[in-house]
Formats: sequence, structure tokens, C-alpha cells
Amino acid sequence: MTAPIYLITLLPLIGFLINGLLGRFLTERQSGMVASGTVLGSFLISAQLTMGLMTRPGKNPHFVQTLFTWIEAGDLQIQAGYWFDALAAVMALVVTGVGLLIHIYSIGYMRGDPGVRRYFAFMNLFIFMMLNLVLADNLALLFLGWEGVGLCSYLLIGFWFQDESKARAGMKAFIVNRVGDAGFIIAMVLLYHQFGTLNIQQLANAAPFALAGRAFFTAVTLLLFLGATGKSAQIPLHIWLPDAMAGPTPVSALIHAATMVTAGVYLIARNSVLFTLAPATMNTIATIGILTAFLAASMAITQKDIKKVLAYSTISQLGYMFTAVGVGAFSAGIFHLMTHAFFKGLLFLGAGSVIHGLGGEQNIDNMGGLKKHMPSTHLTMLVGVLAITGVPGLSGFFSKDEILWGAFVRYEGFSWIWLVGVITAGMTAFYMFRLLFRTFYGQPRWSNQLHPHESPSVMTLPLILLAFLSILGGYVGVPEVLGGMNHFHHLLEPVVAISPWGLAGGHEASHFMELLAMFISTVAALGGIYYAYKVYILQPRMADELRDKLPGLYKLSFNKYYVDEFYGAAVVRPLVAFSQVLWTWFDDRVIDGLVNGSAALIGSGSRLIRQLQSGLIQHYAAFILGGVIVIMAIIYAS
Amino acid sequence: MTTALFYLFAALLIGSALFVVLNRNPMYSVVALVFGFANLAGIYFLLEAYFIGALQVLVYAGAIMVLFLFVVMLLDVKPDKPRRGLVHLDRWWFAILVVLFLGLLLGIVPGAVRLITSVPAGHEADIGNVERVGQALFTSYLLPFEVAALLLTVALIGTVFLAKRKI
Amino acid sequence: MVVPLHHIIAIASLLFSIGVLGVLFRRNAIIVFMSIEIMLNAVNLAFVAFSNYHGNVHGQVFVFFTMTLAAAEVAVGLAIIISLFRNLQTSDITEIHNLKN
Amino acid sequence: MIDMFELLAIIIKVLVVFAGTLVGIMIMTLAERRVAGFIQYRLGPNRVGFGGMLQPIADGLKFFSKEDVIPGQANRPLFLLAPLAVMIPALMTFAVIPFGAPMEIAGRVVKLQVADINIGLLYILALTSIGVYGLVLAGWSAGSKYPQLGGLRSSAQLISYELAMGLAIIGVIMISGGLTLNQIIAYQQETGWNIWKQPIAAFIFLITIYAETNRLPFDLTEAEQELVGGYHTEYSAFKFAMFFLSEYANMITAAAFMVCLFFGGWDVPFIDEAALGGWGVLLSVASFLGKTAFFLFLYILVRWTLPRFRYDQLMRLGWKFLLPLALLNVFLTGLVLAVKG
Repeated sequence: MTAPIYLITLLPLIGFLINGLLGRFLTERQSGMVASGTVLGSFLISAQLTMGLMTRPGKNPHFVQTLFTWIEAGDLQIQAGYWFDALAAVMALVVTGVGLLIHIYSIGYMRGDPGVRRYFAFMNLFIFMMLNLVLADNLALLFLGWEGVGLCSYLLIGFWFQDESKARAGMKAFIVNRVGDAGFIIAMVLLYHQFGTLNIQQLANAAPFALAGRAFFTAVTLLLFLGATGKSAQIPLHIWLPDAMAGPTPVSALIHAATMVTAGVYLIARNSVLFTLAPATMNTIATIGILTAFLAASMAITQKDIKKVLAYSTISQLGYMFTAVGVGAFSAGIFHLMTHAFFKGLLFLGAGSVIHGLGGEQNIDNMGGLKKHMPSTHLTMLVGVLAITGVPGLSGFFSKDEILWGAFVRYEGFSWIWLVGVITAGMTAFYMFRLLFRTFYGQPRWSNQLHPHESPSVMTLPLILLAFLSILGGYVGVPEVLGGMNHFHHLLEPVVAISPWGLAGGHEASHFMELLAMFISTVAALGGIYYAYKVYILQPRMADELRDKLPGLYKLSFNKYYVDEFYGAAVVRPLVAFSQVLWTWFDDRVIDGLVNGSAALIGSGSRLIRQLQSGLIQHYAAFILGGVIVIMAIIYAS
Repeated sequence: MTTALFYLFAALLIGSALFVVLNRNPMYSVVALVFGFANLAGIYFLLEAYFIGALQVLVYAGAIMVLFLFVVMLLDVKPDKPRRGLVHLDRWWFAILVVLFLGLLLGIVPGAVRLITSVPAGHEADIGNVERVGQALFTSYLLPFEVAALLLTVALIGTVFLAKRKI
Repeated sequence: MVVPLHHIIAIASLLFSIGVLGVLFRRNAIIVFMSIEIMLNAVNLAFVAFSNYHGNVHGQVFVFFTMTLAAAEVAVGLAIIISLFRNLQTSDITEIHNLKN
Repeated sequence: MIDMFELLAIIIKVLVVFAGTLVGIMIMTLAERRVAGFIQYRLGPNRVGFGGMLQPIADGLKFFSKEDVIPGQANRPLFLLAPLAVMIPALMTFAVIPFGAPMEIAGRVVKLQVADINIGLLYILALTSIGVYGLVLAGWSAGSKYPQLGGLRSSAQLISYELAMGLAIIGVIMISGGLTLNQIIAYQQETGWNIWKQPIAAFIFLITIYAETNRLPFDLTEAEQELVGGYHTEYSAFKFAMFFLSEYANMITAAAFMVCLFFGGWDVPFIDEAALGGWGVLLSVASFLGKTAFFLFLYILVRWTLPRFRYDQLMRLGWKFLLPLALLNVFLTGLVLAVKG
């Protein structure tokens, strides 16, 4: 007997309602307990359902539950329903599991903030929406979750809305996301028009036999990918994520690293059947993914804000995931999504702990030497950095290598995508260790007034748990070439589409190649580590020298390739100018002219008709009587 | 004799109605209308609608018209002055309308009624007494009856509200 | 009843027309109101006549409701006239046109 | 069609009732003065006729011979109409009151009642409400302040107490299950007088008829100290006599009504009138007249005993005491009927 699926989403909703409506009656601690407790409940139910899923027979085991008819208008009928299969299980466990740890961490991190009940209400709402997103059995409900998490993201980025720049950051995230959402909506309309349903399973079953041509699927999937690009901060819509760091750090960890931003990857994996029908889209996704990974990594190298570094790192890792799904290695993408949730969550929480310890300081230039002050944070951060770097034995290694191997197989050899992936791996190692070294090693650079301290156990405990997950998380998907069983891959196999280029194609024959590729990327990672060590520990002045030697590159990277400026010049300023024109000419003359003209027309018309409105009852009565007479005359005549 | 009585009542009714409309003194109009309603009650009695006849006197003559009388008396409404100005012109086409209306009414309705009367109707006994009307009121028309009660309550409150100088 | 139905209905029509006449021609709000009462009664008469003709009670029930309605209407209507008179010192409806313009 | 016999019977009954009422009025005017004299330790009129017996006739002659004054500012048509509007309903009301047991003449049953219509009670209420016009018109048409105030007061009083009266009667209607006075009397013959079953209604009704007839302690309309003479201040001679007569006619009717509703009408307790034949009829008439006379006597007694109410007291009594009490009575009656099934 398994629990009903809707309980998973219901519990956070209840938490949201309690915190949102009755928050004022709760103490800070109770509020946090309620929020964490409901997420814990969701986690336990998800785990129980997942257990049930394991023992369920059949090719594609799943639980399905139709709740009610949500939208009914003419032919359009949308059932609100949940679909719980392996993919949903992984996502639900990640969302509730990591979410739970971050909720607990938040109790410590947010202590003393006047808006803590609002904070927990939003967090619970976010979990509710995210779970709707991953459990939805149709695109409409998925879109509800999609928009819901966007809303929560907006609310939480602008959590400290008294600070205008933070409120603006929330706005920016919201607006940039809208661009992608437009694509999503159009895709939904097209799909409904074509198939008459939005149910994901029905779409997947119907799509291969659809009459529509390849162009249709290319268009639909590109539009869906546009949505994914917005939500997952891929180039060219990546600009909102670094600004989103304005929110509280646990929010950055949960929403802008572990869960929401991966929704785009999930969307593509969930609709993998549609995407495999459009190879052009797949290539686009892979290209954009790897470019994002590389460019974001190059931006991360020069950032000084500890959270910005992590933000660009997140974008970069998301790029990897898109590369994975782009090359058809869907399960690898999801696998990396999971491990990334662990170690990036860990890194963000660790960064939060550092910021907490330094009283709000975020610039790594003002850190250093924190190792002895914050041992637990340092140790767990180290694990996270090693995991993201892809050091063999930790989770990041397995997932990242599976992606690179997928790219290798897809393009039958040493393609440029694979190469860029490897280079990016090296860069990742470099900037992550830069972050680590600048924060925890070397001479202290913070001001004397500060007294860095280790965070309370309610914050370090989640760190330690996440560190364990970052180490062990990869072992569910040890590739066969390393003697593993790749459980993860087999678990997801029935859910995601089989790539037309086949991960397994010629698999046995190329064991050597796989090991070689693995070796190369490991070497790249280790090289990155070494270089970072050399630059920031052995020869501390080398960083400045490098910067002076390559001023152009440095500036380009530091200023994030001027993308924001480009948008400012290419989109915002013309828009403002155009609006100016609209306002001064079009609005004043044409619109106002129309409005005033019609008003004048009606005015003069009414002046004519107003003669009838004498204000005398008798006149009105006479009109009524006239009407009656006409009717009677008609009757009489007939 | 009932036939003769009917035409007598009818003539008095029409006459007093005309008097209500045509004379200039509102007080006379009220009295004439009371008299007209008494005649209408007489017609109701002749049509075997005793209950309605009694109600006609009790409610219309006894309550509604008293109200009119009070208002006319209290407001000290003066007889109409002769018409002047623009409104004067309206009289002609008003008159044409009324004549047209009456002509069409008398042209259509009796004919239609004659059509109806060509079909013989069933007849129940004692349709006019209180018992029968009461039974209909409290069975098939219970809801409208309750609504009417509510309407009266609303009217009561509304009237008090309107008539009070200062609330 | 010896009187033919259409005679009664004709009388009701005539009564109704007289009511219309009053509504159209009189300027005193109270008289106009009374003319409306005449019209209501004309309809009542038709109801009773048909009730008598068809030998059932429904027409009379309708008259009952009309009377209830008339009572409520007169109460409210006269209250309005009184407050109008109080404010404008007239019950001449040709002089009551504050909503015009 | 009505045959000759019935027509004759009706005409005779109308004449009898009319004459009876007039005679009653005459007796009342005399009685009032004699009783007043008795109460005030004096004799009252005792010169005309046998111990003053012809005094009413003398009064009547005096009214006829006086000058008929119509005030200059009066509205003539309405001034003339008003006394009629008071008088006619007052005299018509008695038509539905049965004043004796049914009589058998030449094999036909003749009811001692002018008209037995199936809405008898409504008829009485309707005519009572019509009576208001006379007062209002009389007050208004005189074109003078005091009569107008008197007319307004009396009509307000009548309308106020009519409600309580109607509701009191409803209790009686509910238990006896009939709208005609005959049915109500028949019910009382079978099960005893209504005064025992509807004491609250009887109490309310007794009070309201005093108010409805503008008698003390409710005679505010003609409160001499305040309003000179009420709505009929400006009337004189025969027109005044008409108001005078109608007041007494109303009193008689009200008393008879009271008797019919609560004291068994013409019923004589413990005696089966029908079995006694002609004597039974005579007995029943006597019983009816006797009871009515008692209530008329009570009228006079009250008039010379109780002081007058103030106007606000009058209204408060009517709206805040009698009306709720009457509603309560209706409710209780309904409850008892529902319990009894």
C-alpha cells in the first residue's frame, strides 16, 4: 500500500497556508518547524512511493492519480493529475530531500529576520509549486508549477524588498523568465492544436505517429527549449541568475542552484520523446548548453562575489546538463542534475555559512584564512568543491563523465563539443579552487572588527549531510566500464526516450575509448586544481600579474562579456526610445486621437439623441406606449 | 338584475375613473377613485370573487387610497395650473397615441376573447370564497406568498427610511 | 354570469386606457400615481373576469399578489413623493428634472 | 333569481334593522344622558315625555330646525359628502350581523340577518376602514385647522387600532374555522362562548372598539379642550346630527359585533333555541339585544369613569402593546390548534 501522491504536494501547501495565514500566531522557531515538518512529510511520502515503485512490475512502473477536472471549456478538458514514475521520483526526492535540508538550515540562517514567517511561507509555496511541476501528468499543470516557482523565485529574490536593487533583481528574473514562458505557452497551444491533449504520456505515445512533419516538432521543441532557456538561465537568457543572488543564501541554494533552475532540464527529459523527433533542436540544445558551460565558467574565473562565482558555476553546470540532454543522454543529464543539487546546494549553504560568519561579507577579496575559524564549513566546502571539480570517487565525477561520454558517442569521437566540455571541466576546477583558496587559505583580509565564527549546528548539520550526499550520490550511477551497474541509468531507461544515437551503441567495443575520455577529463580537472594552487597559494602575486598581462580577457570575463550592457544597448535602450516615440507621438496623436475622436463622436451623437431624454416621465411613458402600439399593430396586422 | 347591476357598476367605474383623470383638484380625484374602486368591488362581487371584492374595499379603498388622501391633504396639493410652454405641444401626439392605443385594444382584445369563449370552459364551484383562494395561496402559491410578505416588509422599512426627515 | 366575457374585457381595456391617459396628461405626481393604480385595477378586473370564466381560482390569486404589490408600491412611491415635495416644494413632475443635464 | 318571498323578507329585514338601529340610537342618546346624570348624582333629562322618554325626538327636531351653516372657506362638495361618507358605512355594517336564531315562516327558513355573505367578517372590516374617509374629509373640507387636526388624529387612531382589531378577530376565526358570523355563532353554540377560549382576543377587541368608535377614553378626535370639537367642529344642524347618529350606530354595531364574536351572539346558554320554535326565536333575539345592551351600557359607564388618554399614550398602547399582544394571541392559538391536531 502506497500513500496517495497528492499528499506530497498537499503537505507543503498546508505549511504555506499555516505560515502564510496564521504566521503571526507562531514563534519564529515554530514557523520553521512547521515549514520543515511539512517538507519532511513530503520527503517521507516520496521515499515510500519510490520504494513502492521499485517493487512494481512492468516495463515502465508508475503511479497515476487524476484529481479533478481542472479546466473545462468546450472541447478543452484538462485533468489535474499526478504521474509518479522513476523520473518524477528522482526529482521529488531531490526537491524534498535537498529542500528539507535547506529548510532546516534556514531556521539558523534566517534567525532574527522580521520576515521569517513570510520567508517560510514562500519556501513552502515554492516546494509545493516545484512538486507540482515535477509530478504533473500534463503540460498545463506543469506550467502552473513552472509559473508558480517563478513567482516564488521572484518573491524570494526580492525578499528584502526594502533594498531597491534587490527588488529590481527579482523583477529582472521575472521579466527574463517571461520571454522563455512565451515560448512555452506557444508550444503548448501548438501541441494542443495538433494532438488535442496536453497529457504528457498521451503526447509521448502519439508523437511518433503524428502526421505533423519534422518542422512542427522542431518548432515546438525549440519553443519549449526557449522556455527551458529562460528558466534554467542558459545563454542568452542567463543574465537574471547572477542578479538573483540578491535573495537570502538558502534561497539561492534551493531555488537558484538545486531545483528550480533545473526545471528546464527536467522539462526536456520529461518530453524526451518529442525532442528526439527533432534532431535540429537537439543539436541546438547541445551547442547552447556547451557554450553556456564554457562562457559561464570563464566568467566565474574573475568574479569577486562568492555567490556570483557560484551563480556562474551553476549556469555552467546547467550548461553541462543541457549538453547531456542535447546529445540524447537524458539519464546522464538527470543524473548530473541530482548530483549537482547535492554539491551545489552544499556549496551555496557553505557560502551562506561563510557570509553568516563574516557578518554579511560576500567579497572573496575580503576573506581568506577562514579555515581555522570555520572548520566544519571548510571541510564540507572542500568536499563540495572536489565533487564539482570531478575528482574521481565523488559524485560529480560520475555524472560529468557520463555527459562527456555521451557527447563523445553522439559525435562519434573527439568532437569540438566534447573538447570544450573537457576544457570547461578544467576551468571549473580552477575557479572552484580559486574560490576555496581565496576564502579559506592564505592571509586573512577581513577587517579587524569581524570575529568569524562557526555557524550553529542547525546550519552545519545540513552541510554535513549534503557533503555525504555529494560523496556518495554518484554511486547510484557508476558506469559499467568502472565495474558499476549504472542503476540510475537503468532506472530512468523506461521513462526517457532512447536516443537515436544510442548511448549503448557500440558500447562494449569502445571501453577503451571511454576510459581514455575519462582519463583526459580527470587530467584536465587535476590540471585546473594545480594551476589554481599555483596561482593562489604558491605565488600569490601571480594572479595580479596575470590580470595585468591579459587586461582585455580579464575585463571581458569580469564584465561578463558585456552581455548585460549589450542587452541594455540592443534591447532596453531601443525599447525605451521606441516607447518614448510611442508615448509622444503614437499615444498622444493616434491613440488619444482615436479616443478623443470617438468620445467627440459619441458626444455629438448623444447631444442629438439627448433631445429624447427630456426628463419628463410622460415622454418616456409615451415612448413605451408607442412601442406597445407598434407591437399591437403588428399582431393586429398578422 | 345582475346584468343591469354590472353595467351600472361598470358605467360608474368608468365615469369615476375619467373624473379622476380629468378634474384638476387632486382631492376630488382621490374621492372619485375610492368611489370607483367601490364599484369595482361591486363588479368583483357580481363575478363571484367575494374575497377579492372584500380585499378591494379593505386594501385599495381602505388602505391604499387613505394613504393617497393623507398625502394630498398633508402636502396641500393645489389644483393644477393650466399648461404653458413647450410641454403644450406634446398634448397632441399624446392624444393620438392614446386614441390609437384604445382603438387597437378594442380592436384586438374582444376579438381574441371571443375566440377564447368559443371554447367552453370548465367550472368549479365556490371559486370566489376565502377558503378556495386561501387553499391556492397556501399550497401552489406558497413561495410567492412568502415573497410577498417579504416585499411588504421591505416596503415598510423603505418607507420609514424615506419618510423620516433625519435618520 | 350573463355578461359576456368580452364586455368585461372591453371595460378593462377602457379603464386601462383611461389610466394611460392620466399618466400621459397629468403633471401632478400623485394623480399620475393614481392613474397607475387605475391601470393595475384594469388588469385585476381582467384577471377576475377570466378567473370567473375559467372557473378556477388562479386569476384571483394573481389579483391578490397585485394588490400586495400595489400596497408596497404605493407606500414607497408616496414616501418618495413626500420627500420630493419636501425638497422641491412641488409635486409637478414637469418641474422635477434634476437628473437632466 | 330571487323570488318574491325572499325579496320581501329582505326588504322587511332591512327595514327592521334600519328602524331598530335608529331606535337603538335614540335610546342610547337618552341613556347616555340619564346614566351620566345617575353617575353625577343628578337626574338628567326628565321633562320631555314620560320621564324624559321623548327627549331624543325633541333633540332630533332641534337638529332639523337649526340653521345649516357652511363655512366660507370650506370645500363645498366634500363638506357635504363627508357626513354621508361617515353615515352610510355605519348603517351598512349591521347588515351581516345576525340578531336572532333562524326563523321558520311558511315552511321556509329565514335567517334573522340582512345578508349572509361568506366573507362576513371581511365585510365589517372593510366598511370600518371606509369609515375613515368620512372623518378625514370632514376635517379637511371644513378648511380650518382644528377639524383637520381632529380628522387626522381620528384617522390615524382608526388605522392603528384596526390592525390590532383584525388580528384579535383572526384568533376567533382560527378556532371557529369560518369567516361568517353565523359560522362563528354556530361554533359557539356547540362548544361554548369564545370569551372562555379567546380571553386575550376579547380583551383586545373590547379596547379596540372603544378606539374605533372614538369613544372615551380614546375620544381624542373631539377632545374639547384641545380641538374644540374635532372633525365635526364646523358642522351644524342636520349634518352634525348625521355624525352624531353614526357614532351611536357604530357603537351599537361594535357592541353587537363583540357579542357575536365572543359572547355567543343570539345564543342563550343551555337552551336549544331551535326546539322552542317561535318562542326560541324570540328568546334568541332578546338574548342578543340584552347582551348588546350590556356592552352599550359599559360604553357609557366607561365614558363617565375613565379619563382621556394622551395622544402618544394612545399610539403607544395601540402599536406597542395591543398589536404585539394580538400577534402573540394568534401565535398561541395556532400553537394550541397545532398541538390538538
